[in-house]
Amino acid sequence: MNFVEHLHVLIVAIPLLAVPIIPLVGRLRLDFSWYFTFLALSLSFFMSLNLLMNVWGSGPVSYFLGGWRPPWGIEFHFDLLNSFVMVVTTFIAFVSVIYAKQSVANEISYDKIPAFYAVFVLFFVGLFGMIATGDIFNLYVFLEITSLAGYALIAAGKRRYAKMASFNYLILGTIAATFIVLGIGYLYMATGTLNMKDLAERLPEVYESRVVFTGLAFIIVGLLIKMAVFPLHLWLPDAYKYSPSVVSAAMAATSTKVAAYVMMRILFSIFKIEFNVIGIPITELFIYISSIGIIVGSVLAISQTNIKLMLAYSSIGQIGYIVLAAAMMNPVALSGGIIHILNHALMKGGLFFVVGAVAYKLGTEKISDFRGLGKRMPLSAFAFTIFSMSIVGVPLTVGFVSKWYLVTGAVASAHWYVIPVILLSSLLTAIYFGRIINLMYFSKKPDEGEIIRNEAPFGLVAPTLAVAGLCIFFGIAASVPIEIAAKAADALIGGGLWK
Amino acid sequence: MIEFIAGKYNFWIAIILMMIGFYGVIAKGNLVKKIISMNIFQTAVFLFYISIAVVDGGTAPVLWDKNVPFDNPLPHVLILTAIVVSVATTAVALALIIRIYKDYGTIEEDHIREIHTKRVTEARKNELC
Amino acid sequence: MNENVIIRTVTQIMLPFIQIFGLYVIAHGEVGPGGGFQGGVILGASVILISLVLGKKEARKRLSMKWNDVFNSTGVLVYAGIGFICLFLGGSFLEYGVLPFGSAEKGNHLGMVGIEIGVGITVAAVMTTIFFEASEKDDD
Amino acid sequence: MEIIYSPIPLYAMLVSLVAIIPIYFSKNQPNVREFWTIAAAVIKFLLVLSMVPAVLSGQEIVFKFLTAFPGLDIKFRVDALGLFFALMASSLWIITSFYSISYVRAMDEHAQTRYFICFAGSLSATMGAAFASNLFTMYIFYEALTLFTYPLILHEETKDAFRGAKIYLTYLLGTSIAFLLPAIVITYFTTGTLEFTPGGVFGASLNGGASTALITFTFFLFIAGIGKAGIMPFHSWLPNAMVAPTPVSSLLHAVAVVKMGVFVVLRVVLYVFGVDLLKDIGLGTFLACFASITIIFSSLIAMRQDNIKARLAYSTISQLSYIVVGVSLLSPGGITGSIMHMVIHAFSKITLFFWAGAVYVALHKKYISEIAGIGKKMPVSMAVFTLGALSLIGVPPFAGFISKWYLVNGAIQSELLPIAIVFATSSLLNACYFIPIIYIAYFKPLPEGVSDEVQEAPLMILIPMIITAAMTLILFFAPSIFMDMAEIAVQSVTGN
Repeated sequence: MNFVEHLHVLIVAIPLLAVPIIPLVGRLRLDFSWYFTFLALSLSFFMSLNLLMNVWGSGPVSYFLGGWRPPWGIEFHFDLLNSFVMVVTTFIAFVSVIYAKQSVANEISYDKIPAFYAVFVLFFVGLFGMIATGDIFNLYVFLEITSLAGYALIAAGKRRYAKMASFNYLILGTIAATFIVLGIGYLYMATGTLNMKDLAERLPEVYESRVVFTGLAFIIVGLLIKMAVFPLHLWLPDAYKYSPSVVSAAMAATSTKVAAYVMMRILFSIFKIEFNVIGIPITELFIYISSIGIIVGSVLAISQTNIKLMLAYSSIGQIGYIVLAAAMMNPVALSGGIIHILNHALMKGGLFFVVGAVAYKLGTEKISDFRGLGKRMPLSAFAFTIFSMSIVGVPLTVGFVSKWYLVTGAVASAHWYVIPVILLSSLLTAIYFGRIINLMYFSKKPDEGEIIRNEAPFGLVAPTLAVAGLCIFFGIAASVPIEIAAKAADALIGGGLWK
Repeated sequence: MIEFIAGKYNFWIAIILMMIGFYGVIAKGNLVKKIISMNIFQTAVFLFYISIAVVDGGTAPVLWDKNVPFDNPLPHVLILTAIVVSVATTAVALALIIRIYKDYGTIEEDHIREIHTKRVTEARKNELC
Repeated sequence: MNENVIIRTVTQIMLPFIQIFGLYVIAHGEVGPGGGFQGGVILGASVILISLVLGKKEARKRLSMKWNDVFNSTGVLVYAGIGFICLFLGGSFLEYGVLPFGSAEKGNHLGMVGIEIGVGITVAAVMTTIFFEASEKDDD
Repeated sequence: MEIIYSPIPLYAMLVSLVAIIPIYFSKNQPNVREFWTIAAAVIKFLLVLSMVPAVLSGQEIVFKFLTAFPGLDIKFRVDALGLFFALMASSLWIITSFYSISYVRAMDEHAQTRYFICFAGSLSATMGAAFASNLFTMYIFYEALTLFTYPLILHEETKDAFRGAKIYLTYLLGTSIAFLLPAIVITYFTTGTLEFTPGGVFGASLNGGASTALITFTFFLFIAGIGKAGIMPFHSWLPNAMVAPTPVSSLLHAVAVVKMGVFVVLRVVLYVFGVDLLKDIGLGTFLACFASITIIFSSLIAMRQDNIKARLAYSTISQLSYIVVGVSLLSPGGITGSIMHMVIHAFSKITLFFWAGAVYVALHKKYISEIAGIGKKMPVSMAVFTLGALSLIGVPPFAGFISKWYLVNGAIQSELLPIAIVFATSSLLNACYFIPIIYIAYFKPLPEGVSDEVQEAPLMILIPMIITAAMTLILFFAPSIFMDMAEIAVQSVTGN
């Protein structure tokens, strides 16, 4: 085993090592804690790029922790699907840590900054671990690591209700995790293994057993809570609203998406697609749930006056797209879902970046305070416009790409009734983002004097614009991610991920 | 029927405990009671795990006579991890409750919500003036 | 702070034994029941005992906030550091067998002891941190 | 057919988009800014013109810009129909630019830089759509045009302007997302391609499994999705968009927006479905009847409007349906007529809008009831208006006659006499709503207390009007460039 292969495990291990170092060096000098955070997360990002290229070139890679082969040891398994999700997540981590420097200095009290960064990195360690692991119990452990770090991060919000928001999330999150661990127990009972690959091999024999049904049901319900799919979304709006801006951005861009990835993995690669045929039609159910979720999320978003809440409800709608794509069970739609993981991460992360920049400069989160932002903070407003056009699905932005694949996928598998849902939600999205763009550019109070330009500092604007640039870039040159996503979707549906 | 219930009594106990915990999480307004219920909920799952590891007449797999059947050690190890996680969650939850108590002077959910609403409306009023 | 002389004296006498027992449990973890978690909790409990009986000030004097934080981090660092050393020596992450102690068996032994020590330090430090954080009324 | 690979169509599209940058940076020097607008307009026109000889000699210019994702290319192809549209739009842009410059200065409008930026942007979108080689590229520029014109419509930033702009955006974005996009997806899925092919892409798939019902359904999705064509019931954005400044209205009506709408209809009917297929299914007749209703109804509504621009708007709705009816006749005459009517209506209608703007600039009058007797005050403008109106009615020495001739001819070729009668009736109705304006202006006395001295609009406003009015005459006597291109286009789609 050469050193290059170790690079793959280092994606998780280096940030993990950084977690204890950050508060230590933060004691020496406050700045150091940020530099170490940046170092660790950027290393992860570059290593994950390398990983993706490796996997693209030469197929899935397995890594056995401690050299113990399964079933005794824990395996990290990298295939096209999770390498892609890994790159997305590490990229968001990388961008948000750049953004964090000034944002955190503004929002977190001085003496808590090192601890904050440590928890921030821990949050990503959990996510990276969830993506990387090939052991289903290990998945639960990493899930809890992210969740715990997430609770702490939300509670770091300045406003007093943040603690209560975090507490509510904690209760729901723990219930979800307990459901998942219970489900894992059922699967273990039926098969006697926890390794995902072994599970995939052994499960077909016991597809008809009730234990497996129950286990899957528990896992799915747990994941639906974690993903904040419509009827189980109640924790999400408050959590996003009260957390510090960089946390909202990082969380909105990654955590629900990683949960969605886990769902895809469990539904299509641990369970095979035939399970749906033999067993209960879970996916049909998913289509209904997510369709309702998409519409309800959009409608609720329209009625908000707080921008963070609006984006949070929009997230609930958007996660519905990914679930919907997975539930239609055909390669086209599924690749749309996978690509939407990237696209939504870019768009929502960017939107929260802009909201953070506005909060930094103007200290407000009210939508009505966006009036005249086009003059006041031209760059941020411009980025916001790009993100919102993208989320509406205007061509040449990333949002269009995922919608195109979703609609084509719906046609391909003859789910006609899904098309109006997607289109209606696009229209609703256009309404609530259009309103803000109108406020930013075209509505000036008559009694207002000349608006002074008051752009956020470079450290906040630069990552925002970079993400906006990517939104356009991947909208125009979508071939690269689409190829990866399509290949991953084929492998996922064909059960070829383990080879 | 009797067999169905008695034969799988470990499952039933786990389920009953779980539901007790779940009820508590939903119905109790006191945050500490919520946490206690949550612990019951989690512990039920842990018990379930441990109980599936039992082998009839098995012994502990530590320095044992190789001819005697032994219990499956893997769930035990897993549950050890899960317990640590649950302790950590409880710790975070309790820390949050302490902060909430400092801020709001109560740990009853309804009161907290009341105070929060009052604060929000006051903040809005001040802004208007 | 407890004014009862008996409790104070007994505590003073017991403390070293408790701590030594904690260290024993940590070191013993590799071959028998025990280990970093359990031992760490015992160590942490000793500090908590100090603060309960002799007062928080005394406890803070013996284990200052700063050192507590440092222990918090070093424990994890020891753990991860051993993992990385294995990695650099050509094994997998945490593959103790490759540690340079002569044989793979010895490497396994000592590597595991090292890991337990790391876990023990962290658990002890975290226990105390949780206790102090929860008991302090007027912080922040 | 010979194909030339050349990036000229891309450059022609990009010119005005690139011009946005110098326009923005010279926002504090109006003269420099206007220079960039004019320069871009002229360069664009020359680029378009440079492609004319090649296309007239039967060649096509193709340029593939990039592949957005597998199966969807951003690709340009200049054929006769596209170049026809581009030539019309780019030549009118020059005239409109001069007119807008003098108009916004005379009115002392605010946010002039934004105005010119959006103007340039909409022209880029128009060019892009004209040269688009497939539905995807077309869709992109279709949406882009909506977004670029939105700030122009709410330019005044009054309550009415916001309302009008909101309706505009709702109708156009709404229909395009709700109907056009699914139609494109279905097309892609059933035929496997989005390329415009003379003769249609659906024709081949009819044997391959696509049912008639699906094709009919898709066809109606397309027609409903192209809200810009203003076919009833998706027409009411047009009168509401009249809150915009007059040059914007002329851009909407003559150069870019509605013309793009009917252009897309032409593309879809001729190059996606194909003449033969539609004839087989009988969808053409259906569309013709549908659009005929729009012709008659909107003409009737136009007669009741007192607001000048509203009357012109309803007139536009009815004239657009001429074009749609023409193409849906599916006969060579009908298609030629409808293509020709695109350019002829453009020149005639832009003249009328220029006149409305001139009246507003000079006298601040918006209503027909207020313009009694202004024939004496604004003799030149009124003369120009008369020319434009006569052309639209279809009186012989003006261009409008040509297209109507072809249209009626086409109706007879396809043996659809009722349609010919619709054309005749509607010409009568056209006369009914234009002649009163002329009558009021020339023969009603001025209101008391108003002096009858000449009070014309600025010269820079008059000149563009005179040019466009003259064009309506010139097009009657020398329609060759446009006519030739129309014929090439018709030949390629009908196959003879």
